[in-house]
Amino acid sequence: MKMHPKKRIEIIIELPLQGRITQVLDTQDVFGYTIFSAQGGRGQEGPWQRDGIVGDSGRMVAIVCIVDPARLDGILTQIYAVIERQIGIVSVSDVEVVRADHF
Amino acid sequence: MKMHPKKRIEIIIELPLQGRITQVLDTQDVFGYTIFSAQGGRGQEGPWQRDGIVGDSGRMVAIVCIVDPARLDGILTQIYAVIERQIGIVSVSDVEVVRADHF
Amino acid sequence: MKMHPKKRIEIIIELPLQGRITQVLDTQDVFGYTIFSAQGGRGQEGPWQRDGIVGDSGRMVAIVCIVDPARLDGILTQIYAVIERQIGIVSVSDVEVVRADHF
Amino acid sequence: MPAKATQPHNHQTGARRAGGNTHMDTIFTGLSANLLSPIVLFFVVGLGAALARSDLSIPEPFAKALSLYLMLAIGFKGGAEVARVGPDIDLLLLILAGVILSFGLPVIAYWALRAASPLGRMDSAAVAAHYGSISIVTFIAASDFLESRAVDFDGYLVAVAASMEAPAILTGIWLARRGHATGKVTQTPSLREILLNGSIVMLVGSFAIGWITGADGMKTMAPFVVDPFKGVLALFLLDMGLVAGRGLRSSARGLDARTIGFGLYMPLIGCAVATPLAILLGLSAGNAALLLTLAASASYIAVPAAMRLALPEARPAIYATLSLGITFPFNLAVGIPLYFTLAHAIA
Amino acid sequence: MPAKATQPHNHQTGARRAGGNTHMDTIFTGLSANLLSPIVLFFVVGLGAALARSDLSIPEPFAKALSLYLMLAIGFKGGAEVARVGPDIDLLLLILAGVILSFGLPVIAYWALRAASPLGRMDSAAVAAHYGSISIVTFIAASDFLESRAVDFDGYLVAVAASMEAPAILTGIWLARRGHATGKVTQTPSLREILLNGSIVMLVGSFAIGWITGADGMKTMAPFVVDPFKGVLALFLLDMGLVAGRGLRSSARGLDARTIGFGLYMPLIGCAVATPLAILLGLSAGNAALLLTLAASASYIAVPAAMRLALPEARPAIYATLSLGITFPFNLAVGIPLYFTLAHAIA
Amino acid sequence: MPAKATQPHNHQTGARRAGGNTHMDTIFTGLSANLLSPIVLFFVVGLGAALARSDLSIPEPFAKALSLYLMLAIGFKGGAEVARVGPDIDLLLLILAGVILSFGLPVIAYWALRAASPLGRMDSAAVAAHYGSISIVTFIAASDFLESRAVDFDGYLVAVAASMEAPAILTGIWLARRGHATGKVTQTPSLREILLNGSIVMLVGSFAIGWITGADGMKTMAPFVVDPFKGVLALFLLDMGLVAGRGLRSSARGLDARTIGFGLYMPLIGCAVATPLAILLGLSAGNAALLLTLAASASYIAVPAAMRLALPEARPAIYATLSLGITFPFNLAVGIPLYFTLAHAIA
Ligand SMILES: Nc1ncnc2c1ncn2[C@@H]1O[C@H](COP(=O)(O)O)[C@@H](O)[C@H]1O
Ligand SMILES: Nc1ncnc2c1ncn2[C@@H]1O[C@H](COP(=O)(O)O)[C@@H](O)[C@H]1O
Ligand SMILES: Nc1ncnc2c1ncn2[C@@H]1O[C@H](COP(=O)(O)O)[C@@H](O)[C@H]1O
Ligand code: NA
Ligand code: NA
Ligand code: NA
Repeated sequence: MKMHPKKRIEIIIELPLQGRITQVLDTQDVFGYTIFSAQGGRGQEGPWQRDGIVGDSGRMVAIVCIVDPARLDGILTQIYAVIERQIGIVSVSDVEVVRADHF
Repeated sequence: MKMHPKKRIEIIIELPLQGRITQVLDTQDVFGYTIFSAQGGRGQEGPWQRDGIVGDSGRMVAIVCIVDPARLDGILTQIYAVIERQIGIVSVSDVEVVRADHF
Repeated sequence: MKMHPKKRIEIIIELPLQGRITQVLDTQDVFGYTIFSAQGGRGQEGPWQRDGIVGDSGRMVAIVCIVDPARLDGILTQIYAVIERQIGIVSVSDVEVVRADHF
Repeated sequence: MPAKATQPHNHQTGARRAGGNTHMDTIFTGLSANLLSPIVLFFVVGLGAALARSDLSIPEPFAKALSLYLMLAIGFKGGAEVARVGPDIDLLLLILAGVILSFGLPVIAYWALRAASPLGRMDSAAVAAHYGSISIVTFIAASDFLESRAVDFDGYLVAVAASMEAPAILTGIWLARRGHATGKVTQTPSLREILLNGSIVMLVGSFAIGWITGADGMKTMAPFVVDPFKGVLALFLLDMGLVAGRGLRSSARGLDARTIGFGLYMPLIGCAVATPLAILLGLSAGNAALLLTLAASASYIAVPAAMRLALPEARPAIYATLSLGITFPFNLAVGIPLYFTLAHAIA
Repeated sequence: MPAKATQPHNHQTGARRAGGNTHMDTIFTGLSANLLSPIVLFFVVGLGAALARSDLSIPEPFAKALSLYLMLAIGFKGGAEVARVGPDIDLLLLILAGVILSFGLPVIAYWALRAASPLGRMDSAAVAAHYGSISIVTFIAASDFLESRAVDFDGYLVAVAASMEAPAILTGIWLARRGHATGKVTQTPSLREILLNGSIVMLVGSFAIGWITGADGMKTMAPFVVDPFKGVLALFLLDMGLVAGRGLRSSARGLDARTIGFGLYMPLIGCAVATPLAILLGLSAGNAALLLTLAASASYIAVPAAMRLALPEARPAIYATLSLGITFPFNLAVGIPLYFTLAHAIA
Repeated sequence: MPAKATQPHNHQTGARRAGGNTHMDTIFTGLSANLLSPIVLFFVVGLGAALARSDLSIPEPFAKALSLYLMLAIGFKGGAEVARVGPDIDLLLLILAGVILSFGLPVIAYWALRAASPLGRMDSAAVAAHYGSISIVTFIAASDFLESRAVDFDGYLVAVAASMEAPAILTGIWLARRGHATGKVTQTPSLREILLNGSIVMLVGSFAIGWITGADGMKTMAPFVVDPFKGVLALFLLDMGLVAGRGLRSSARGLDARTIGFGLYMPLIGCAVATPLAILLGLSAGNAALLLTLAASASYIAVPAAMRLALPEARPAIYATLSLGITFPFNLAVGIPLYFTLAHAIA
């Protein structure tokens, strides 16, 4: 099967920040992204658990976004501007996709 | 630690389609897969949010399946036949696993 | 953007085991991890579905942990000791991160 | 607890007794009373919150639980009512009428869309399937409307509603495929998938249990299925308002006026087609109002999922927005009082 | 609201007063009445839906919420009942009996499985632990059965149920390890993990609050813990039916007849072992029926999770299918009326 | 169902009539009665379970649903009460007082923290915003306290509570930024984001519907919003106890004594500042008790999320632990009876 190399960006970020990140992705003309709600975790601020939280603060989400390598740098610069002062982890990996449209 | 190279297939697909994809994976003798429910996202059809949906239509899931590289091509061909006319993103990445059994 | 190479460990494990794995990660001085609850899947023990389960047993979670490559081997050895007799899949992939702190 | 135990019966016979003075209801007073009922107002709050981009949201697993509760309750009450008054031979005729409507209405809807909207074959067929099928929440809102006006109707109407969910899906698929050799593997959902759909099982199962356990079962279940029912319905309608509002906000721009118009006149066509059947069957005002409402309502749960499988080329933004964003609010606010007035006139 | 306020007491004394005519109950009428109760029927609908592969499902967070509600309600009502009639010295003896049963029954179960099934040491030990422990939903269904027959029982039975959850886990682990030097780090769950298990905390905490707040607390909580209780139980049993049906569908093939047979005769053994204890303690018919039910029931929440940690080599498909797919339906449909008839005879 | 229909009114007028004998309440009997109420005890069970590291937990989507229910119910009841007694010109004055408190209290809190705690500018400003805003669950617990003592208060206090949520956020941001040129793009949440916050929309929307639909609406909704209310509140407080306990366990070590002390004396300062306003407005004992409670309570839902956006450098472990782990339990157990005694003295 013919595959096309792309980049998979995974942004783990606090729920209240989600809107700011998706706004960046929207203005960067990213073709799409998918958000997953985390159930718990631990960081330097200690452990957390979704079922032990009231409200949005303290919960993390993962935003997964598959993009063309050519767009990667511009997107990362913008994302970094948002999360610089915030809790958040941005990791990038190489993937191959089956269809080259919509990336 | 001795590691074994495998492929990680990540299929982001509409919930109503889930059964068709898992059927393909089952017939392809894939040893296993794990499904995650997405919380929201955006694509060419616009944004969506799980907490703003009634029913299954419009929600996405991610099916993660770690397979032996030798099986990859057969599986992708079959998956592609299902999602060709549908909304869906299939990406493949390289991973290493600790145990080589059940892949 | 300057990127730093890291390893992304993804541990798919039964929910009752979660505590044992996070304990290992905690003692290995891992800087953080994030846990996602799976919605369903299939393995050699057959299919399962979160909405068709009472109690914790039989449900899987994915623990995602981004670490420095130098720490990888020690962590994997410890994790393997826990999951050796259990159901569970550990996969490792290469990622690049934007900020090098906290890994 | 004797006082409590008899309550559901009191409640229901009370509702049935006082039917007389509804003759006074004009369509306007009925309409304005309806617009100020808690359930419509909760829908409006949800709609307004979504349109104003509030972050108010109902967690999806809980919203699904609310809808399961509503189906359990309406099914059980319907079955218990049948146990109380005895089954009725009309039930079978009415189910037949419902199935015919569900099979037939999509043809009219398809024709209207092709004639008077820019939608293509696929989109038209998918939309048409939604309008042949029914919305159980619209049905519940209509029952609630009748109960609050003390208008009699039969419990077995729930079974009619359940039987109308699926046939339209088959017509929709047929409309899309008619005369087109589909080179690709056709992906029709199986009949088992359609008929054992969760909401049909819940409705029919609860209906059967209500029927089997009758008054004793009702005594046991009333504090769960009767007392909090309207409150749960109000909360669910808040969520429906949020969903409808979000849908409108993100997709309404894409719809042209003729398509939106279809979402407003198609319920009236459905109602008009069902009217002769209601007359023919000699339905009571309550039963007729519910049949007209079912014909006028459009699915937004079962059919969209089936269409994603069967007609993936049809655009969900179109059918979801039409049925949930246009037709559902229209029926809730204006349609139900209208169909009731009409039913009253013909009964 | 004076009428409402006294309702729970009316309800409970009502239930206790009318105990006399149950002498007429034969096992057959009891059985058939039970099979037609809403809760059993909802279980049957769930089971049927799952076996027919309907997509009906209850969202897991909501199903968990239902089970938390049931434990809160049953605990609170038990505590309030103790506050009403005063604590009883028998409570301690009964808890002791329960703990002995929980420790002891797994030994019998293990012996039976090794003697008359193909299961190995690990699987047998894990299954045995399930049958020593208890199913709180079976306990609730039995209380409901007694209440609907106006049979008296003591509120503190809830505490007995809570005390029987954990001991069997220890016996199960001991059975698996006996005489095998475990080279690997043993992974026994700590006593704290076992005793502070969520369901035990919920039961015991609610029981204590019911006891402390007594009649006043009951007045406040009754519209939440009493009125909708049976309805919530019915909905939860629908989910249990779905879960049991899915489990049966995916794993039943793997079980041989002798293993399935164990799921049917082991409850009877548990009941038989508990019977002399019930006679010895001179329990009332209601209390005896509940103790027999607890002995006969098998865990499907706490023990499976503990077994995954302690005995990972044991196959979950076996113990989950047996306790949830075979023994639970058996107890719900046939066992409870049977244990009640027996309890009635010995009391 | 006539008996049922009039119940909410009976209930409320009953509550208002018997106000006289509360004069006998001393602060100590009030306190001990409060400590033994089901809702406080459920909080204690949750707190204890979390501190003992039990795995008891309430699924987050369900906990969110409980909080939505509580806001719907308290809003609706408030609105229906306003419809019953007629709107009151005092409402506007009281809202004004609330808004002033919400804007002003953070300044005092900030000053106290900078003077008598090691917290820096950012952390102090973020904590201060929490104490200017309010906790709706504390408000609900206080209403419940008043109702169970048959003390009169006005339904429109709900609107006051809603109006006090947001202003403190603006003061907190201003305190953090004052005199510091922020080189970076400022990330203040927009006014729309703050004012259309889900909980404000739910409260105000339900309040409006309760007002519009009045006695008729209440008749429909009472079995949902009145009957099970206290039970739901108890379950929610169990969850709050779990959350507070987990927070304390993981972060309390990090807090020094002076910061913890702030969580105990700041509610008293809030109450003290509100007291002259309550006297000035000539509030009744019930209204005054609620205003003092609002001033004394600290937000733990809306403000934390806003602070993550606006002041990301402030550490959530500090403000969440203070408001939810220290101040909330203090108000629940000790504060509410105290504020009521004070309100009683000044009214
Ligand atoms: N190395 C990591 N890998 C995966 N997730 C992480 C990692 N570090 C932090 N996180 C997630 O980010 C959250 C906040 O991290 P922190 O700011 O370090 O407290 C944690 O609770 C985790 O959910
Ligand atoms: N590039 C992408 N990366 C990750 N998820 C995507 C991407 N594009 C689309 N999706 C997901 O697929 C859904 C449907 O996409 P679309 O068909 O483009 O509307 C979106 O709502 C996203 O959840
Ligand atoms: N190859 C795989 N890729 C992804 N997930 C898997 C894979 N194999 C097993 N799993 C997950 O692990 C669970 C247990 O697997 P098993 O022990 O083989 O029954 C399955 O139900 C899946 O959720
Ligand atoms: Na229709
Ligand atoms: Na047992
Ligand atoms: Na305050």
